[in-house]
Amino acid sequence: MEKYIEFQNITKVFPGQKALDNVSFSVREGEIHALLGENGAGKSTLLNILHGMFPATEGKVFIEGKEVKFKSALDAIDFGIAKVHQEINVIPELTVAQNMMLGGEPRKGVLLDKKKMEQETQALLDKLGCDFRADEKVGGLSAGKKQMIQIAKALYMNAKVISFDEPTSSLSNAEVKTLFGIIRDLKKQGITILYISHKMDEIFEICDRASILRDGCYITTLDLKETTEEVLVQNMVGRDVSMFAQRLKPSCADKNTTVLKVEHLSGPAGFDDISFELHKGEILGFFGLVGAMRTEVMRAIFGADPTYGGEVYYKGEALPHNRTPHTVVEKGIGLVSENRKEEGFVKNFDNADNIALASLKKYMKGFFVNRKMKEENSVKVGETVGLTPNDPEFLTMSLSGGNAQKVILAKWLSTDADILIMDEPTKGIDIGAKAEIYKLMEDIVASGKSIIMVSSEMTEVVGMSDRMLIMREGKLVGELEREEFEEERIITYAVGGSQS
Amino acid sequence: GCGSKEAAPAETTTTETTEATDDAAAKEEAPAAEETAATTEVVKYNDIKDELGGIPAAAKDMKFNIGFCGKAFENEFWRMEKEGSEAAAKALQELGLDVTVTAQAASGESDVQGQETVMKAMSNGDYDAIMVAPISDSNLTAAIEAAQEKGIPMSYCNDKDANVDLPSVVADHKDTAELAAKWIAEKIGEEGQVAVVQGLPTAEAARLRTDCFVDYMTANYPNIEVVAQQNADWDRTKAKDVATTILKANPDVKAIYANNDTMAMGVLEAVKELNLLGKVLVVGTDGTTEALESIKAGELSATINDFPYYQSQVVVEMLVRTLAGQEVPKYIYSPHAVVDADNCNQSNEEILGWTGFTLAE
Amino acid sequence: MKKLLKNNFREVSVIIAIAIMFVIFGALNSVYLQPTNIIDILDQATIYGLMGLGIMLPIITGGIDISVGSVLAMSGCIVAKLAVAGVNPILCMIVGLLVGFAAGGVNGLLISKMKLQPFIATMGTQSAFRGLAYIITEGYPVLGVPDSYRGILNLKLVGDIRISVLVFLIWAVIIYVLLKKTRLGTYIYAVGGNVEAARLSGVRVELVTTLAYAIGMLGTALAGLVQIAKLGTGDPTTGNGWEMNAIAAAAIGGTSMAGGRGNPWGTVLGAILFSGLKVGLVVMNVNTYWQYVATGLVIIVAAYVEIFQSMIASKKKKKA
Amino acid sequence: MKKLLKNNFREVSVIIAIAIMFVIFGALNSVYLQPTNIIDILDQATIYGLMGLGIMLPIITGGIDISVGSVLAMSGCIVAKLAVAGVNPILCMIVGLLVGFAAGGVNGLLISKMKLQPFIATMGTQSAFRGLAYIITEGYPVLGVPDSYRGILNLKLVGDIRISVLVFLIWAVIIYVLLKKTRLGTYIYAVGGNVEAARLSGVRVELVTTLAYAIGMLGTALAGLVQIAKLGTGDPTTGNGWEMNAIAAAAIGGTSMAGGRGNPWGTVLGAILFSGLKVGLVVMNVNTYWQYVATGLVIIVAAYVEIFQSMIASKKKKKA
Ligand SMILES: Nc1ncnc2c1ncn2[C@@H]1O[C@H](COP(=O)(O)OP(=O)(O)OP(=O)(O)O)[C@@H](O)[C@H]1O
Ligand SMILES: Nc1ncnc2c1ncn2[C@@H]1O[C@H](COP(=O)(O)OP(=O)(O)OP(=O)(O)O)[C@@H](O)[C@H]1O
Ligand SMILES: [Mg+2]
Ligand SMILES: [Mg+2]
Repeated sequence: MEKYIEFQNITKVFPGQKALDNVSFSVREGEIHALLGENGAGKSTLLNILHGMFPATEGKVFIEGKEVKFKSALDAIDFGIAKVHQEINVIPELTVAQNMMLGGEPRKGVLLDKKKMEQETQALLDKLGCDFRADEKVGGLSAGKKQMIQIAKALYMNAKVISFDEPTSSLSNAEVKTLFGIIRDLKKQGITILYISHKMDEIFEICDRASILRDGCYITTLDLKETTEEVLVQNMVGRDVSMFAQRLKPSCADKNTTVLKVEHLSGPAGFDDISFELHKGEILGFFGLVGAMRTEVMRAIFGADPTYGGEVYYKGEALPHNRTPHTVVEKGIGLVSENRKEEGFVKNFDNADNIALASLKKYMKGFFVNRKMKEENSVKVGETVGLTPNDPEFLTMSLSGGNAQKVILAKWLSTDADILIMDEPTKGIDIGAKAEIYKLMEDIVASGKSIIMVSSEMTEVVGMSDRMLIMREGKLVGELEREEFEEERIITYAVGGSQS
Repeated sequence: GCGSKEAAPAETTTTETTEATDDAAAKEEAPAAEETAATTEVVKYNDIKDELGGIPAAAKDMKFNIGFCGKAFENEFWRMEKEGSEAAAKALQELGLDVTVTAQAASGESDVQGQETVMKAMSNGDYDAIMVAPISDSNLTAAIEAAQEKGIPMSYCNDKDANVDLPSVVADHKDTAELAAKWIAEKIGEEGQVAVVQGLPTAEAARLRTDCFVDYMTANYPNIEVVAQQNADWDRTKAKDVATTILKANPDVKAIYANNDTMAMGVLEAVKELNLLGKVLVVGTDGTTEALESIKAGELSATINDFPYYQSQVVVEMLVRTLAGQEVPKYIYSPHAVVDADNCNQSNEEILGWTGFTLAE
Repeated sequence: MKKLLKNNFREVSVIIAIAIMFVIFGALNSVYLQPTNIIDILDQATIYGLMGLGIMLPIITGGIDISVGSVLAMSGCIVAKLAVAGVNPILCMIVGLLVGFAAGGVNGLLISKMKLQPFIATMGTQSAFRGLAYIITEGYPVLGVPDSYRGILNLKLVGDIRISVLVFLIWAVIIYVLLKKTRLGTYIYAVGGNVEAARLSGVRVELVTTLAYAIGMLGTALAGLVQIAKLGTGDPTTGNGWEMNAIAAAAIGGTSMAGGRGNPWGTVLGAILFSGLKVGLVVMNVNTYWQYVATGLVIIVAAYVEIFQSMIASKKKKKA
Repeated sequence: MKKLLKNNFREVSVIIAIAIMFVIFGALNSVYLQPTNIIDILDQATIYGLMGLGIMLPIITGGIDISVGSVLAMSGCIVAKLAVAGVNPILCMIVGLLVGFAAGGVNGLLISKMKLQPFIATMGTQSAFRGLAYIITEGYPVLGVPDSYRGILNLKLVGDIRISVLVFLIWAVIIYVLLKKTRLGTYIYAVGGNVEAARLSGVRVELVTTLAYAIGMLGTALAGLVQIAKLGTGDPTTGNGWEMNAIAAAAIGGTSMAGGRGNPWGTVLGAILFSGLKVGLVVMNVNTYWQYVATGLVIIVAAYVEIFQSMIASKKKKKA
């Protein structure tokens, strides 16, 4: 069917913000249709309207030629369309199986069929190559794993249409590969798929066509077989941008000055005997599969989690074992955390307050915090990370996913931290802004500061790092200098194939 | 010790029973000494009734608009106070006087600020006199002082504020407790174990009734032991639970005294359930309908009836007399009596010897 | 076994706290450990326990229900009135439960449909239901509930154990099954754990919330039925401030005030801890004033046992 | 202006509710609008208002402090004892504030350091502090606070407006400045809004939490000072259950029970709404039982005004 899903003149106005402006296009039955655009372009908003999360201000949606007006997520699910949401939304106190089946639990009479729940969940988890169990509590799982649960949940619904809103932003290559296998399977079964991503290689790998939004307006729909990345990006951004993660300036790493030294660090999450050094002016990449425990190591260094043993030296000075994020931040280390919604920003705070939170001392006038200085800083730093809308009074909670991420980057850029630990820093950020952020990282190291970049995006670690450490199952398994970066070799370390 | 403000005036009337507590009472009274120093003695209503004679004839040409700031009319005791005050107004009207009583109260006995609101509103309104029953020792201090500044004559009804000295018609909690103690002691042959179920210590009545009961027992009946003294917050359910535990832990308890009738009924349930009815005496306080019915039915042993219905009538009477220019005693104990199986079928008027009001010629 | 321990930290800690309490009171006064005394403790845990189970459901959804004390009084008085009027006892009970369910439903609707803050909404109905209880009874206790009614719930089963204790435990089982074995239960946890995630998964959040308040209030209505049987009187002033005791039973039992977490057995144990404590203090004839201090300290210590225990457990893990 | 309206929905709604109340009660009984009556309303809002401001800080951090009523009594009794003993009034007040600060600090430490649930921890200290108040006074009120003390806080400023009303408003200003203009204030909101995000941003969560409880309790201690002046008596039984009124003032004023949100002016207005309502019902001489019903309905309606108003506002925007 040519017009399986049709958007007709969709407009969506939020208080103080027009997110979509008269958008019309259609999706074919059984295709994988990409939705592209910069952060804040309106992609998530459009899918949210399709899935009944909120109504459009104006316009209509047709599926199979019939107008649909879903009043809630439940309506959409009942109709047979499922969605993987952009933000991780799980219930920490429930088990994996309960989270996955939520809303569609199998029953025996009035009681839940627990056995069936766990079996079916486990089967799906196995199919997705997940190594956690169906009866585990979700609360303790990493962001990547939670993302896999969300994907599994959508697959479980047996829907006719599945939307993926940046499904791979917490995943590494191995999981992405499995996921793509599954998406192709779904396509074979005739299921229609909508796919949002900022990763161009993914788009070209699995999508058939792509519709592009810019500033809430529909631009065009392109057949991906007949187009190039440059054209796509041109349409998205309206100008030329460098789309590659690459160093534009020479490395500034000073191998002789160690700013951070970690020795034999081990912690309750399961990582063990981690030792490494970070040099002045260096971008140190950390690569590994989901579950490699890079996040946990960083949190332990930062004092966010307790450790069992090991030392951390900051510029030669040992940090106390019972350090807290406060003491570490005071020393001059910052951590851009992976999970922006749960750990990144305060929900009732606007951009100015969130951006100022880690550097509040800077905006003091005598005894009092000066709101104006906060706002000025917010606008200035917001600019450098490409925040839209760059409005200090905008609630961070209401920003698009990518823009919320930019707020968190802005928060740490506002501090004068000498060492920035960035855990998946470009998660959900569009290519235009990514290039800006890469440039920014180079500026930071050029000013004599250092960066640890934890990333699951191969191109990013390879492109940006001066040196790379690879983790697997809580252990450091490899160290590569920039000249040794080879995809094959990195993957081998990460998955633990034959060691060379 | 038992005492507080009640004890000081009591010295002069009931000397023979207060010896045990005088010292303690005197110490506690120290800060308020100036206030009580000038006081005359407390008299019993029944003792002065005849002396006072009829209500002065001058009252005929006057208008009496009396406000009654009560505690909480959810509580039957206070409803009886309210109804009594209204009945007094009616009785006086029948005598040809122009008397109206408007009663208002807080919402609930913990609503101390609500009562202050009521008192303030009354002192802002055009009342000729106000009768007031403060919830706590001091929640109305400011409001009463405000009314005093306006020069409104006032009288306490059943409860007093600890800071402001006003004419009062109160139940003698000490005497109440002692009546209960005496009654119990006699019934159990002046020996054995007894227990007390106390009200929320928030209320002076709870503290005085409990402490005076215990003090009186120790002072007068060396063979009676108060083995338990436990709080049940004026609550029926809690009283039943506490009594059950007490009775099981002390199987020899012969009588339980409860600080009010609601708790007494809870205690009674515990006694009935343990098949101890008749073996363990239960004595309450207040004289609620429920308690009186229960005594008639042969279940509750006794209650010390404070006759709230008549207490408020006495207050109204005294205010009317005062407004009409008559000199009346400042501190009056309202009548109370033990009601038990012997006299429960008599009417309240009979028990009290209540004769109503008369007008002087 | 280990898993059982790990998943039920809170219950285990409360059991430990109860055990410590029994040892101490038992050592001080042997009466405390006598079977009849222990039966009393259970008996006296019934009402707060039922109310605790009742208030637990709203708390798990992330809310609170302050009005339980008033509903206890209101539904109790209605039941007492009917029973005194000679209505069939079973019918009285059914009406009492329906009143509770409806009152809880009103709270639920105010919160889910009208989007009021749970605290404010139920504070409003607390006052309103209390007023209704007074209006129904004109402020007088409803006396003389017949033995035909009282006998049903006071029936002694084995030895001195009353049927009301059984009702309490059965209700705990029902709530347990509801929470852990049915869809509604999962949804109640889901709404409290992350309301957004629940909504996105197609959970009818408003319906679930309303049902949680309504079913929760059934527990309170049951407590009302038991109370009427216990006292033979419907008292419109009863239950004032008891929401605190109910919340305390639930909270000591591991229900998180932030929502998303709570277990009926924890609440049952919490209620038993409290009634055991009160009975112990009475048996010892501890001075009222010191009882306050002792109660406060016990609450804090009992709550800390869990924290302490989980600390030890995580240290053990380290060595392993 | 528009922005002011947008950012202060809750305060505006409470003002609307207060205005409606004044119009209705004023129309029904002209006494209500007389200056003396209005001064009384303010006067009576003082204590709940101070306590509401006090309890607001813990609530903003995502916690609760149930022990305020007990601390009111405890610190009040200590102050009264000292004043009666002839200690300099100002010194008495300072001691009272210190006692409050320390009591709040204990709560804060139990919650932040010992990781107890706020509800349980403060429920424990509620009982313990109450017991201490009784023990200090042996259960009897502390009578005869000298006029040298009372005069200070009862001083009439303009007309009949007492200095204590001014203390209330000044404390609101201080809390406002603290919350909106200082680092600590920002951190208090941050801890309540997302404790993990705050911690990872280098906020000393434990310190901030402890200070929020301690400073909050200063408000309660102030209420205690005012009460002693007002009544001339230190009453160990006072404040029982008042945490509910304090919470209500804060909640009606827009403090979210979930933490992260709350404004001192909202609380001030909430306290005024409550005392205005009380006074109104009394002035109208509404039947006690119906007063309960009316109070409940007003609470619900007042809370709904905001929801309704924000609905209208968002509709207007749609059209614009
Ligand atoms: N609840 C809301 N209130 C106000 N504005 C909102 C709200 N939700 C979204 N917006 C705004 O709508 C615009 C579109 O947001 P949307 O989430 O659709 O962007 P997106 O294309 O998904 O971006 P991203 O790639 O960053 O996820 C943004 O400018 C955002 O700030
Ligand atoms: N609080 C916790 N309690 C128990 N286990 C935990 C906890 N946090 C994390 N884990 C476990 O630690 C392991 C490693 O975590 P994680 O997957 O975050 O590492 P990672 O390398 O950062 O991976 P990712 O790329 O997903 O961030 C996982 O197996 C996870 O389940
Ligand atoms: Mg998006
Ligand atoms: Mg990670």
